Amino acid sequence: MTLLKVYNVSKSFGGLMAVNDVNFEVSEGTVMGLIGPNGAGKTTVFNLITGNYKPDSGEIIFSGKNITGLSPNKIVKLGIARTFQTIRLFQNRSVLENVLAGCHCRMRAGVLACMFQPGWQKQEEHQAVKNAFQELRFVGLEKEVNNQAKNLSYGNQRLLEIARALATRPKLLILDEPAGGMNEQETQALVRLIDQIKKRGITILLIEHDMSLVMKICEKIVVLEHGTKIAEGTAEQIKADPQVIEAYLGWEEDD
Amino acid sequence: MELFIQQLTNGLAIGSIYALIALGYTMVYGVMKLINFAHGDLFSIGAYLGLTFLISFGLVDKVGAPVAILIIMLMVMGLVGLIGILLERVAYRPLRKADRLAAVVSALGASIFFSNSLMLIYGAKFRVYPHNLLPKSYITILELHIPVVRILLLLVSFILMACLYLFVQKTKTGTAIRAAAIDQGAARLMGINVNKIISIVFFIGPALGGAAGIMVGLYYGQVNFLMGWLYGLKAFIAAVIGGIGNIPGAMLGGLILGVIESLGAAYISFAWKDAIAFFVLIVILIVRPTGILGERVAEKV
Amino acid sequence: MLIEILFVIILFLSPLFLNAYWIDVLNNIGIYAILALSLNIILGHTGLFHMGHAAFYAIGAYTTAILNTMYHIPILWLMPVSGLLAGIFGYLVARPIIHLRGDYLLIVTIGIVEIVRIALVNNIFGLTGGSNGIFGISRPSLGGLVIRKPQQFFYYIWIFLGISVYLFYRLENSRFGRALNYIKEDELAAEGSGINVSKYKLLAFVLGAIWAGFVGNIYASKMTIISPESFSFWESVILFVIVILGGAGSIRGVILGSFLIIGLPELFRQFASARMLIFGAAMVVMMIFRPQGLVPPRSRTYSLEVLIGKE
Amino acid sequence: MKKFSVLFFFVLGLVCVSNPVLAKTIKIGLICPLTGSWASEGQDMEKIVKLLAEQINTKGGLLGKKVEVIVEDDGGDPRTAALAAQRLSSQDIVGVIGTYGSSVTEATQNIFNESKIIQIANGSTAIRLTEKGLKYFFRTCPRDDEQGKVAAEYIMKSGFKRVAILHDNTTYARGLAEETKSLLQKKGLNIVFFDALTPGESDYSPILTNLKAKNPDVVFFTGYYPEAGLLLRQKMEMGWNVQFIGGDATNNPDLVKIAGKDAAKGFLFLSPPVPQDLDTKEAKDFLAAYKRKYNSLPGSVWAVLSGDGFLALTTAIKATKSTDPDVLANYLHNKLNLSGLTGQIAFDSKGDRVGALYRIYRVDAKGNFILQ
Repeated sequence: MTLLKVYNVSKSFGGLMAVNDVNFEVSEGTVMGLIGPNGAGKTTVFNLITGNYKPDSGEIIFSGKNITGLSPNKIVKLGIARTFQTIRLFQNRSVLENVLAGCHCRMRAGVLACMFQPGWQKQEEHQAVKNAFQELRFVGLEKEVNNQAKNLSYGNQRLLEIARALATRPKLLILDEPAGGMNEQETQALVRLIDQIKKRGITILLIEHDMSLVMKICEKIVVLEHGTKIAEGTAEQIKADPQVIEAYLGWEEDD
Repeated sequence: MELFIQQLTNGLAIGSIYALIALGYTMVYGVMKLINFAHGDLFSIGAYLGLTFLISFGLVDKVGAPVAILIIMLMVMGLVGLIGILLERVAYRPLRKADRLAAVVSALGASIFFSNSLMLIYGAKFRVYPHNLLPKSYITILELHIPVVRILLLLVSFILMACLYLFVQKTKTGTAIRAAAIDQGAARLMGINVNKIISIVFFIGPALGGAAGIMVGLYYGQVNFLMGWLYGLKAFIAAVIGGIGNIPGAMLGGLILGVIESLGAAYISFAWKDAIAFFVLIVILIVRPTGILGERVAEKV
Repeated sequence: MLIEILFVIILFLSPLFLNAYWIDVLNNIGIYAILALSLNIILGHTGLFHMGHAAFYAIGAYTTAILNTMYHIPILWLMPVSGLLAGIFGYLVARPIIHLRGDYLLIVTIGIVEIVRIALVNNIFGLTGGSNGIFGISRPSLGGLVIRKPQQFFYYIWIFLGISVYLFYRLENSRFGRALNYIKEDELAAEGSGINVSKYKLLAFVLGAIWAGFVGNIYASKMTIISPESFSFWESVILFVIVILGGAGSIRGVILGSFLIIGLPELFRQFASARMLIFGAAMVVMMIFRPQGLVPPRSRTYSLEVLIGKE
Repeated sequence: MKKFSVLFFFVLGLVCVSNPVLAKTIKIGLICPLTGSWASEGQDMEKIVKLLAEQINTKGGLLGKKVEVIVEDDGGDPRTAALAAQRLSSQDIVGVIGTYGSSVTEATQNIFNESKIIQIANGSTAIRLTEKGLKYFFRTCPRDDEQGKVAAEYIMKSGFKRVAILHDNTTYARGLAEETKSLLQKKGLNIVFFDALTPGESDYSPILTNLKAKNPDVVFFTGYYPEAGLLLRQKMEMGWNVQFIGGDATNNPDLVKIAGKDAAKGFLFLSPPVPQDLDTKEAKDFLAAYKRKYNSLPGSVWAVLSGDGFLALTTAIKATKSTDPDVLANYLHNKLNLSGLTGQIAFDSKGDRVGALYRIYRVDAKGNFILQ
């Protein structure tokens, strides 16, 4: 079943066409990769899905609901969570608090409830802390609970972002270069983690530069170049696509 | 119509003063991202220093008013610039790595300190500049009396602005200032001595403020120890209207603010003048959240 | 914790050994502390550069003054009304400007407080009495006891402060308070984590405004006369300084900040006309030595043992 | 946290030190703006009152005791003033002189009245201050309504028909402007302009341009001398010749300095007499002593009025041989008749000064103020 449908979406910045008429679908329960050379518009596509940018034209349908132009927080609430390419944690807050941010949208205590703290609010708060802790344990950061986010290693910061995203209880998890800055060992662990996430029934859409990782875990891959989709298919199909090979040759030199 | 044109020239005159002070604000902001609330008081210091020099050295008798004013203006600019450098060293440099608001509070403290020092040194009374230093003649254009001084005021403001603009755009130091304004870290990597650049900026900004101070003293004839606060606030508004950190923006913002004030007051109400100016500022910012010439920086996600 | 308890005990006994003047100084400190705590929600927790808090305070004070002098409604009944009106005003002015960033928001809030002051001076709607202000405001009365003397006001103000601290402390350590902190740290990440950033910014503004409205009510009944100069831009600056100097986001810091900013000029009275000069210099020095504020906020910690134990 | 407690105990310590000692002197308070916008007035008030106290002390003091003046800064702001008043009230003073602004004085009135301390204000002209029936409150300055009456009478007598009124939105200036406006309108005069300028600025050309367009016969400016000086100067620069009349807050020699003699020439203003204008011995002696001590002349009539307040209070103490507030208040209300620095001083039952004080002055070509 289709979970996310990106339909004829375009976006330009001051005359520069960043995303041009892109179409693709993500099926529920799969891992999909979005690849392409630097500046191909991958992150822009993510930002369009998550509501950080509004598309100039086209529609984005999530679980049968048109989410085009909704604000990011509403989209999160509907079940799309993300991580950022450049890590955006709450650096001066504790690891647990970072994950609690993700729990926020599944809680309901308002100003008055927070001030006067009736029983249900206390229970909700307790449950949230427990959930947050479980997510930390899930990504393997349970020892860092009260450490400040900025004191974590780069790889652990990426994991913390994933934990925060998972705490929003998403149906679709969008990972923007999750292995960026990770060493070989950490990347291996990440692959296992993504597998675990998938087992929880969460669909994953990711951008990644590490080709071996993409080829290993993605059931379907979409290739962008200059804001346009140039190929779509399984890892095998993509590897054999002449347009992709051409685009890649230029890209390899850049790296 | 005559009223309109007359008020327009009134607005441009006061606007050029705002613009001159706003230039200093905006330069400091551009490089340091600091709202220097003490800037208005540096302007007052300029006005008082100018008064002291005019009275005490007898330069006017020796070399004549125009030359004396020029010399004194340069002296004042130099001295106020030095005070600016000192201010940066003492009150802002230790806070460069701290939260931005810490420096704002430090600036407010410095402002209180400066205005009260002026009060203790010069007294709380209004001080009066010597008269008869400036020409008293008029130019009459289409039945409009425009005092020559007023044209001189505009002229001097524009010359100073133009010099600053050329300095920042055309010289090597200017390029370094612009580089430091965009990214201090990167500028440092390019071999720019950022500390030196900041000192230069803290010399030029206050020096222009000091020049504005002496001009206000000469033109309007009176100075007081609290005037810096009001002028400083107006200049801050002017800088924001134009897009803070942007040099042509400060000029534009100053002139626009002056004109809004005089036209708004003339056609709506004088008692509501400042409220009208603030209201227009708010509307401008709602429509253009970074001011008229400010760059819209879409935050990178 | 021991020091805080000691502090509260000494404070509440202080009317026994202080004269009326020092009690009144403490009253002023208390009023500014509540105001600064309400600003702390906006500036300290949410990180919105708000330098116009006196506007909300003014709305509260004038609401109380006008309704009390015209319709003789008792002061205490007017406290919720003042808070509500200040809150509504806060909502209306904050709504169009809430998306402005940093310094642009700062200048706009300065604009708001100045517009409010000028409107008060110009006797808007013929209600505010112009620059004369409004006089003859009654004293609050609690079940027959009229609060009049500085000692009585001391308990009135500081108990209100105590309640505020209690509620704000709970707010800080809950979903709402955390949301504000996330926004302060990184708006984009907060939005991306499912926090409705503009809604929470507005809520922070409105809540801060409501509390400032309450304080306006207390101030009006304490002074019995209010005039526009009590709500100038400068008052907003003082509140801003209290929060930043004390420690943005820290209740302890803000209270200590109020003691310093309101108390120090009183201690410096012996320097006569030089007192503000010394005060200005002291501000710079304190900021240089404690750039993060005198008492920066503590980070929230969660006990790991409890979490595992509850599994 | 340690800092917090250290500071708290520091404050407490200071509090304990500052308890009043038993009176060996007669203490008279002075509450005045030593800082803030009105600092110049307050600093003059301090000079004048201290000079007069010194004179009394060299003559042997009051009731065999020295007079001690305790000065507190009100910062020109009601909140600070209320604190200053509390502070003075706890220092065992007989009476207090001051303060300047009406709303500032108002914030202190109840505090002094409840502590039974005689208060003689010097610059607070708002009508309502003496309409509250406070027994211990007096003022040496006239009220707004009186000046308004004098101004309106003068404007009508001089045959002006088109009147522009300009104020500066301060309590005092606005009150006077509105008073005058309503009196003139009752008599059917045409008020062609009524608005406020923003004090503290330097450029009033916009408002003058609009004023000129309304073509008034006379402009009545009720604000203070710095703005009046600028208005006169910029009016001349515009080449506009219209009669300007000022309220008593323009009575300050610096007006001529700011405006320049050419521009100030012909300016009319209303004011109670300043010592410079009085032929009395008191006025002359005072001026000579002031000049000797401070090498300048007192700035405004308001500051001088604080001296009159001080003289009234000390005279009452001397005459009644008492420091009891009720005795003193009774004397001041009913018996006082003093030749002060600004003429005869007596108070009515409300505490207002008795007698028509206002005179009209004109500035001559040399910049001197000439009584009309």
